[in-house]
Amino acid sequence: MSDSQAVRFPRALPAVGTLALAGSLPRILTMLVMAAVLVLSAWLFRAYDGATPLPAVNLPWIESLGVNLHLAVDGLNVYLLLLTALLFPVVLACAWRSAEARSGLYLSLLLLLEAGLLGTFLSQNLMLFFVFWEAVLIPMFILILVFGGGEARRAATAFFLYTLAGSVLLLAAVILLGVESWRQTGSWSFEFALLSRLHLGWGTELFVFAAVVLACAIKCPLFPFHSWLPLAYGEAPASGTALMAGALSKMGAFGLMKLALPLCPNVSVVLAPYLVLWAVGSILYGAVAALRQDDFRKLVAYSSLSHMGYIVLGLFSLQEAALHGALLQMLSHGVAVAGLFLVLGLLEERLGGSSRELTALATHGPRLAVVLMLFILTSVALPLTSGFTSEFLILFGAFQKALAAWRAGSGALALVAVLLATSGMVLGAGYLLRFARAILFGPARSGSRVRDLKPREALAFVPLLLLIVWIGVFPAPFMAKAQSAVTQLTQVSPLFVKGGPGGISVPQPESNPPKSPFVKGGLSSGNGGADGR
Amino acid sequence: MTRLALIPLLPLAGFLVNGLVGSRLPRWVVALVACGLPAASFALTAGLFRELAAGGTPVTETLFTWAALADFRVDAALCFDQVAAVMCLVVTGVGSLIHLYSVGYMAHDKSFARYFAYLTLFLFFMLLLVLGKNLLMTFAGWEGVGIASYLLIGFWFEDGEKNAAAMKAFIVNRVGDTGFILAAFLIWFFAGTLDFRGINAFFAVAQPSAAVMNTIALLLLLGACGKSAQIPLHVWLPDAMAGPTPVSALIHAATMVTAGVYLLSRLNGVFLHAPAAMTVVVWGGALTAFLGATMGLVQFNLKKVLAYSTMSQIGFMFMACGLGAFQVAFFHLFTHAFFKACLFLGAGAVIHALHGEEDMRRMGGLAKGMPFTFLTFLFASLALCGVPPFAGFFSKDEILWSAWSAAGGSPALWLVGSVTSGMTAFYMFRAIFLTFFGPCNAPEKAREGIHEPPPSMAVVLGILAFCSLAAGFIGLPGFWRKALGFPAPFYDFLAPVLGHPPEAGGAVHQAELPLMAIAVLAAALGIFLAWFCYSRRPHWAGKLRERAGVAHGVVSRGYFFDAVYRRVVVRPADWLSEAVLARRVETALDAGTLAKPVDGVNAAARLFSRLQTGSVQGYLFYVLLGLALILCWGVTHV
Amino acid sequence: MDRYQFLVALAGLIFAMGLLGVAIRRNLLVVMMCLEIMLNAVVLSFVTFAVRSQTLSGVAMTFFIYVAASCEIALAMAIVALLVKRNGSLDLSAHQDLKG
Amino acid sequence: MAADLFHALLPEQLLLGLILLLMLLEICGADRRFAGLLFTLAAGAGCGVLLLQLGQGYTADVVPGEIRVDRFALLARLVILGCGVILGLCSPAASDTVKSRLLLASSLLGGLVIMVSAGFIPLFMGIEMLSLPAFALMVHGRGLSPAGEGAFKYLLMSSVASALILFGLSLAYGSTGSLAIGAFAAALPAGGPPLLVAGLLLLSGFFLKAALFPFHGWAPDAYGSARLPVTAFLASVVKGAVVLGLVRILSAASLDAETVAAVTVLSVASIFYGNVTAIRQVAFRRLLAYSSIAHAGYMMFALTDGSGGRTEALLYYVAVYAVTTIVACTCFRLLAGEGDELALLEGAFAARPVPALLLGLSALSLAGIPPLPGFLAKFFIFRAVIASGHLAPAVLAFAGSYVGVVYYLGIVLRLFRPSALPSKAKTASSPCRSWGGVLLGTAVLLLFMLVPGVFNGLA
Repeated sequence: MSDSQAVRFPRALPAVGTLALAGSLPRILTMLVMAAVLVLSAWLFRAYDGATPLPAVNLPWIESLGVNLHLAVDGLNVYLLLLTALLFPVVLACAWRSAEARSGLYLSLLLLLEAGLLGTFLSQNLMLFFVFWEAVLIPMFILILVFGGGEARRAATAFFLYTLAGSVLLLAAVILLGVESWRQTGSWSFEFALLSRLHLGWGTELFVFAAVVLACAIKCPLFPFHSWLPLAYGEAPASGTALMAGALSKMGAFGLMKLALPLCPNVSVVLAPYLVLWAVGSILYGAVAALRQDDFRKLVAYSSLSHMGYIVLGLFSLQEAALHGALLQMLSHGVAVAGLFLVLGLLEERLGGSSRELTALATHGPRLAVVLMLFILTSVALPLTSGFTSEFLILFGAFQKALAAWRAGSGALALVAVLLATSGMVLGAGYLLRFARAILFGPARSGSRVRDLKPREALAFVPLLLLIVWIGVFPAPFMAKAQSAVTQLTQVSPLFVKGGPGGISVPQPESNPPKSPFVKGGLSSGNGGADGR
Repeated sequence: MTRLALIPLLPLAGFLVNGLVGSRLPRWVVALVACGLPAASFALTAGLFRELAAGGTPVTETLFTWAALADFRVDAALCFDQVAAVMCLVVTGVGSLIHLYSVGYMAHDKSFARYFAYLTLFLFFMLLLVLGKNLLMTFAGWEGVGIASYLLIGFWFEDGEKNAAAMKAFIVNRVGDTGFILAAFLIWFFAGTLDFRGINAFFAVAQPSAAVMNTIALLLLLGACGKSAQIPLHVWLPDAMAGPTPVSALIHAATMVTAGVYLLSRLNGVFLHAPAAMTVVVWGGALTAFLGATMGLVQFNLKKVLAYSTMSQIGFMFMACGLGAFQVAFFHLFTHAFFKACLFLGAGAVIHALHGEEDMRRMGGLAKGMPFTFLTFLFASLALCGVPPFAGFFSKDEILWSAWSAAGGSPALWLVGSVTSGMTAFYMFRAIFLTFFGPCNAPEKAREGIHEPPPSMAVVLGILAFCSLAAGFIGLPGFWRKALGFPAPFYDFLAPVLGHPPEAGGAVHQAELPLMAIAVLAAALGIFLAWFCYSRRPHWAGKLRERAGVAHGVVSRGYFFDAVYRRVVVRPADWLSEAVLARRVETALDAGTLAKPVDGVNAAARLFSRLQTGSVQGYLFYVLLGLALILCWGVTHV
Repeated sequence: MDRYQFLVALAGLIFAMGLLGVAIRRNLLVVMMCLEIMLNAVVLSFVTFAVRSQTLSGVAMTFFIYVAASCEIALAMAIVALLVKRNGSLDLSAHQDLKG
Repeated sequence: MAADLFHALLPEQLLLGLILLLMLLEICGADRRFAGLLFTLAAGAGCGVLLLQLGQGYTADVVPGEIRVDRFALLARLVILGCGVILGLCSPAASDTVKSRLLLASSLLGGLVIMVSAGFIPLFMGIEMLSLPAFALMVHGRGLSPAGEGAFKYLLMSSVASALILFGLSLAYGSTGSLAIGAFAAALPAGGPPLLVAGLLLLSGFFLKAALFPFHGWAPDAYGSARLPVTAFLASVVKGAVVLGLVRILSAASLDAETVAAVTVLSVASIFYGNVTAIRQVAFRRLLAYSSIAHAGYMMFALTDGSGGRTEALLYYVAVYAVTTIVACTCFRLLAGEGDELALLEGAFAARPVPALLLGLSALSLAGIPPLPGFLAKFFIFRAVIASGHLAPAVLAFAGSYVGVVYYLGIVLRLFRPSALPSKAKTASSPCRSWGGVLLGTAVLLLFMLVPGVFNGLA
């Protein structure tokens, strides 16, 4: 079976699975479907040689407008393909015993969610990306709504409307890019390859960049746009939260990497330091907010907010090691935070949600405690775990770039930001160990209802832990996979500075941006704005 | 899988075996695995050491490529050169002994296997730190050791206090690690490599600028202070005594706390070209030594006395490093590992006998009940105080000598050193008199329990005591080398990496003898004062304390370091997190992004729906209005 | 201002009066009548333009306008009968039950 | 000539035949179900014919200057008739008397006439034939209920609209000398003040019939008072026919800057007004009315496009919007029976999953959430709008549609998660035939989703 059919399967299988599930077939079939997707994705992961993107489906959907169902595995989404395919079977395995796992709606929503996520990550067509970007909201919304906790209605609406608000501007930007392609090449096309070669004026690029960053900042989330996070993570069912934190938040980072950097190179380069500062602000805000949080789900939610900040920091350092770090961090954080939420879910399921009894786990459930501790250590970025590999590379790359920029005299903003981010690791250790202390240690209580992890349940966590240790100890093969995409992204920035003495000096950012896109004639008069370097 | 790679992997195997299936194995199997594997790796180290000592070249082995990017290439590689050999010997040697000792000490603890799993995990990370060929491997070991000490300090996790101490240890270490990682980034930026040999070679040739060199050196110093509990990051060491005593012996005496000295010696290329940083190292070390000693004076908890003594001795080592005499610091590290481990294990035996009692005021007169433990404790104390012919004398004297004669040194520095070593003698023998002599004020039923520790523990104490005695002779100071004509094999062995000790001219050598005499006198004075205050006139201690008054209060509260950190760091963070973020910012954000827009839209909805009055003619009026507006618009624009 | 413009202006005036009548008058039947006035004004303008441009399509349109107008009035009267039976009054402001 | 007349207007002939038959049935009082069957057969045959003609690329100038059958006419009539078929299947047997079928058929006939008209006379006749049966349908069988008041308001406003259109036409006739649509469309860009006033009057008339913002007064009352199938008919076929009629007049002509600005302002106002007011509604039909005002705003936005592609976009939009509304109304009736409050939907998913799921999906499609066809419809229109340079208004429209998502979400919220209060959902009796309609409608929507280029494809 050639590669192309192979990629279509992970995309089509969940959709097919959904239909089968509408009937009364139990969760075993869902697990089979998800396992098949995992096997295929692992095979694709291995088959992807790091350079030529694996072509897959390329059916025309709206021929006249150049919108076609174009899915392919490339450097950017190879990790996320593996992450998504891995998370879903694990989440289902953990939710195996729960009440919701028996309802057909729950299972079909999971499959729809997987189909949407895989579609978003694999799509090579901008319009298709946008369609999947919003389509994922529906199953997630219903999942929170139907299987969520007491405040589910408010949480689901907040989640849906907040995330959707981001994509109001994004849709306008997507269509604008299509218009630019029509104006510059005569025919409508939304293919990423073609759009990234377009020559956008400064005004258009600024508008597209602002739209993409806003939409992704809500999705990630980043600091000021995270009000929906504690609500949604607190109310959703454990499996839903694990998927939201593990895979959905990665869509935000993926959107930045796939849309912001290649499509608006000039603006990205000029605004990179400010975004680095914003990311670090988000890191510190998340860490400090998590310090005194006594609701465990909210604590892990804020920790996820902080770790997403690291990814954005890595992306906008536009430096090779930092980009590798950001990609690895997506995988590592996805696995670690999903693991944390799944363990919390298992505990809530055993204790019927009363978090008062959720202490001294080490005495009552030693195996569960060990698994939870391993996930905590990954989030603390302990060496030999994937957390360290990614955060080391991110901070390393960001530091090299920031120091080079400072020495070349273009402001110490980024350098200060990186120093703050490195101190963020201490804060990270602070709140995560406080979390460990609150939940794991402390005096044993008589008659606690915690049943320890059964071997079958432990089996679900084994792939996550294996992946964490593998990336932690031996990340080289992973990085080889993403090498092509990273070099392509670093080409984006002419400011790429090589480490070592006498790095290339940073040229000044080009002339100040001309008139704003909203002046009526601003955009319609051909490709307005300076034509860049 | 060559022998070098096996050295760290054997303890890792021990950890995996005991960690995963330990609770189901019988205790003797767990003990066998736990003691056997470190011993095997000690044997391997000894083998490699012998080859290296016989003029062999340093063995390096690249396990795999960790990261291979266009311009950032680093391998997971191990290197067994002279410095690593010495450290490896200490770590695996003392480590195996302490594993053996722990078998007896933890015999009746319910999570026996988990303890040994953590201990071997610690050994694995320490070996990774020591054998690491580049900064990345060392950093992996560095933080690994931090988490192992966190697990071991908080071993009895039922007690919230112990876990708090463990957390404090890890977080303070993390502050140091941040300094280390930033230094590594800076080094890469300028030297383009993370390899120790490459770094030293690069900085020997090209120093970017004094400011850069000093920044890198100071950041490394921050990392070293975090790990070696030097001021200002020393606050975690006394609390770390919450862990089992063999843990304190291994981690907080012999191995982990010396990682800072190892790092400084490893990167001597950087430090030798950062004079300003060197003075900071010297006076930082001296200050820590002095303050550590003063704090040791006022302690009543036996283990805390030893903890402060460790801090003080490492201050001496830092002083030596600061003076450029890295090999002297190393020799003191070598000897200190033995006698400090012996002291801790001795204290462990005492605490074991008194069923967990650590307060010296409720001990006394144990010499009769535990003669052998007392003897080993005495040997180690004498070594610590620098009384010849014990090991401590040779290594500490060499440090005092370089404090006097080395370029960075000065008589004032030497004076601080001597006074501190005098105080060391005083508090050590104060501990001895309080614990082993005088009336036994342990509670009644505990008294019969006083017995010699089981043979497995006694053997270890014996070996360590012997080493404290014998270890000194392999690194004779300059004067004795001249006088007795013996070479100093320790220094010659380390020469290729750390260079020779500063060979003072013949005349200056004459000055070494009186200094040595003064040092011994200071030690003797300290011992006499301790004997006088604590066994002849026990009530004098009380009187002395009142008269000291304020000074005693300051010292006993650890110079308010803890209080300052809590007020300056911990409380503001909590306040920021709880009062500002949780209450104000989050609620404002929630209101701003979730509540207000919804209210706004509802208000607009109420307003708009009032337009629907129900009367057709009202609707018609809107139509006319609309029509009029359009027509005016059309007319004005045509 | 030749007579065509005058006639068209007249038609416009009548149209406006009809429109105002619909908008102001209270009585249902009077409103219906005003509707018819508006349609007659339109017929007037059609005829005027037909004559001016000497083409017959305007005139044809007139017939269709009247066809449509009569159907409309028939239906309107039926509905008005319903309304009056329901509220018992011809006053337009009485029929305001649907609102909000 | 005769064959041409017969073949070209075959669907209209079929409907006329149906109307006559229904009258005969009414006279001899035959059984209702037979009428329903006949209706569906005739409308279905009409669609078949249209599809055949589209296949052949059939165009005919039946009455030169007055009736012209071209590709747009075929497609538009297919949309109208298609909605008619689905409506016919969906309306329950209980309330569809022969007379209601008759009125429905005649209104459909009016819609078809509009589409084939090339001159203003048939256009005007079509519009009247479309509206009058609709008023009758609203009061049919409702006795002295408020439906009469709603119908009267709709009638009054509709007559005023017709008068406005006619007056506009007369002025246009005055300056172009002929009543052909082509002549008017050609003269429009160059025309002086009279043509401008004619254009504005014409537009206002159509806006009033399509219930755009300032002219929307009648819609909430009319939709709110009629029975649900009739509301569905008003919202889908009548509105669709009006919009397509406007497209028929303007075809590809791009309006001048002033009119574009005016239309943009009205459309944006209409989107915001419709969506914001709908949030407070608790009755389904009134909610539908405000939603249709908002959708009128989206549709009229297409008029501002100057880059071509407007007709396909509007055809697609009208088709998707109409079918989705019909499916939504039918599913609502399946869930809540004759009731009208949204509260009846509480926890409906647990009781009857399939209609609840379809109602939820059509609500989300109306909200414009991808991958549902509603989103594609909006995408086509705003692709054309942004291509002609109006980025800021497009963003405003997206913001308006974002506000609209709130009340569609309210429906989905109630369906899937009952709020605390116990819901007294009673299951309405659902004759099998309305299932057919819902399934056909969903199939059509699925087709639109999978093959969005359906209108450009059928060459």
